[in-house]
Amino acid sequence: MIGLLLVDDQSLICQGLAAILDREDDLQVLGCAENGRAAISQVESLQPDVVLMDIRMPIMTGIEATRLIVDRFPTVKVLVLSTFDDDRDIALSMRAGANGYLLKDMPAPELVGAIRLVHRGYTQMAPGLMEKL
Amino acid sequence: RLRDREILYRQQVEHLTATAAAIEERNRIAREIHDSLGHSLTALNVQMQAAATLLLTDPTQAHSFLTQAQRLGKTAMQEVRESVRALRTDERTEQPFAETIAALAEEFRQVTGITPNICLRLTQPLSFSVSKTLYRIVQETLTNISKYAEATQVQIHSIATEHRIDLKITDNGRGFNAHQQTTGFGLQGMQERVAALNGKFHLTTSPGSGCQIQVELPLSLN
Amino acid sequence: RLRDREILYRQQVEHLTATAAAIEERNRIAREIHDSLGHSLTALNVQMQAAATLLLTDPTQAHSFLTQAQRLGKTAMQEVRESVRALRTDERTEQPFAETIAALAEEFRQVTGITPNICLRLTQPLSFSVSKTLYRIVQETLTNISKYAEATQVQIHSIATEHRIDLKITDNGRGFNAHQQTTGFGLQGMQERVAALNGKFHLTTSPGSGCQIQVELPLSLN
Ligand SMILES: Nc1ncnc2c1ncn2[C@@H]1O[C@H](COP(=O)(O)OP(=O)(O)OP(=O)(O)O)[C@@H](O)[C@H]1O
Ligand SMILES: Nc1ncnc2c1ncn2[C@@H]1O[C@H](COP(=O)(O)OP(=O)(O)OP(=O)(O)O)[C@@H](O)[C@H]1O
Ligand SMILES: [K+]
Ligand SMILES: [Mg+2]
Ligand SMILES: [Mg+2]
Ligand SMILES: [Mg+2]
Repeated sequence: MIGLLLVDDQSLICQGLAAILDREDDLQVLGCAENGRAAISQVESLQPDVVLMDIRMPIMTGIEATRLIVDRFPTVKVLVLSTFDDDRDIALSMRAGANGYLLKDMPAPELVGAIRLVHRGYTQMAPGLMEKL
Repeated sequence: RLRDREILYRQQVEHLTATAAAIEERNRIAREIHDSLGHSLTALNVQMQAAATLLLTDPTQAHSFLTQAQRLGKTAMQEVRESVRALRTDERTEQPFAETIAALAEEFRQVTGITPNICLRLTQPLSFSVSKTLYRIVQETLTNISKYAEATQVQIHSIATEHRIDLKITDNGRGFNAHQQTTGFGLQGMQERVAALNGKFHLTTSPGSGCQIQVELPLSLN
Repeated sequence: RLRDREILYRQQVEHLTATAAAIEERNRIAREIHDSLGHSLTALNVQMQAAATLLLTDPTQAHSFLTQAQRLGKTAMQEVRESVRALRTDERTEQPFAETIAALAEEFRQVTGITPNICLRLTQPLSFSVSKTLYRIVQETLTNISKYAEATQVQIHSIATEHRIDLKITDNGRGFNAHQQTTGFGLQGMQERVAALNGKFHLTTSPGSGCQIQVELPLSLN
């Protein structure tokens, strides 16, 4: 079972993703956090295997939260799930230690597949984003 | 020669400053809306995915995600519309003043069937702030006329000298009592815009005898 | 005095022309995408409505409408993305130099945890080409530092006199052998940018003793 923490300041996104992901037999959504700082404390309490991380959030961005989570919890994988395919965002996320960068509107089956691969230690990039690094 | 060049440069600077300010403002709007659109579209896509995932196994849940998605689609569409409107408005004020007035008059004709009589005597291009102010005044006044005046004739006259521009908009409609309190922002907004440019504003109207708006703006170079 | 003013105006004209051109281009993109967005969103909303209507009675049909809607949602999102990218690229270089540097430093802090020491002494606003060049240099240098340096301290110092601006970026990381061939374009690009503005570029580094980039650009008025 892969435990997931969803991080996004838009609760509609968290709800939608939770509905999609919870249906998979090997995935379990453990919780949702609405900013980077909340994500860090929920990683501590819920001990997820994979964190799906938004970038632009109030209080603490996903980039900073990624760096701090990767530092403090080396076994936790962080998969950035962003609205934008901005070059800077991609480069900064990967340098902060993210295990991948995907776009929020990717097809559900691909997202599920990417989560499984990231959990097994692979890096996952949305199609076309690798060249931007 | 130096003196001539100075004047030339100053004119260019003024013109470019106006253009830059106008574009910058439009751009700010565009950026804002793109950001919010990005968010509503992303949420919309996630809701649709959720609906599609649950469609066969849990139609009730699916339906509620779809309803949510439709709401987001509407919001996104409104955002696009607002931005288009905002972008268009400011775009016009960058066109020569005569064109912007012609465009407003044509809109007015389409709505009311009345072709305004336009008479403009301008010698030089207007600064951004002046043409924006005049544009807003003509826009609001034509809106008011189409909403309230029941007029059959409308005149838009403007004449500029080196130091000053006059604008007069006249309709032959029902008029109104200017001293009566109203809750609208249109006339008040016009007065504020004119005052901000150290201009003068006159409203001449009474029940049964049409309405005339007169504006006078200084064209000095401060 | 006239001569001075002429120079001042010319500078302004240059700066404003560059700004206006950059913004205008971005704006054109924005408008285009807004128009196409309007169309794809309208179609999207119609598809969603169809899906919602058929959801309970004909789930298979509903599913195909939903698939169609998802495709349109993707297209719309791509359109927003493209515009956002186009809008954001040049945005920063139009802000005052100090703000763009602060923004880069904050990004750097988020990625590395190191807060750069910034010290800027600027007396006048910089021209578009100078501030764009400096921005790119700081950006590439901070990127290199976060990728390779393993530094614990970073300094960004810049000081301008009437005729010249100096920029110095220093890290206390592992340094490298500057004479060794590399395949990267970062350092080479910086040198080319500096040369294009008739400036000077210095790289001081050796293994174990950090790295310092020094740039000197003339602020002359041609
Ligand atoms: N040309 C006109 N002919 C007749 N009545 C007018 C005319 N212009 C304005 N009025 C009257 O003056 C009132 C105030 O106009 P104003 O533009 O300030 O506000 P509004 O149009 O009611 O609201 P808003 O402009 O804020 O949408 C109007 O409600 C209308 O009764
Ligand atoms: N601050 C630094 N500390 C340590 N090594 C550095 C530093 N800056 C650059 N280097 C070294 O110099 C090399 C060349 O840098 P350069 O920016 O030219 O290319 P790159 O970063 O490798 O590739 P690119 O910039 O094209 O993505 C780097 O690969 C790295 O080894
Ligand atoms: K599950
Ligand atoms: Mg967000
Ligand atoms: Mg009104
Ligand atoms: Mg580099």
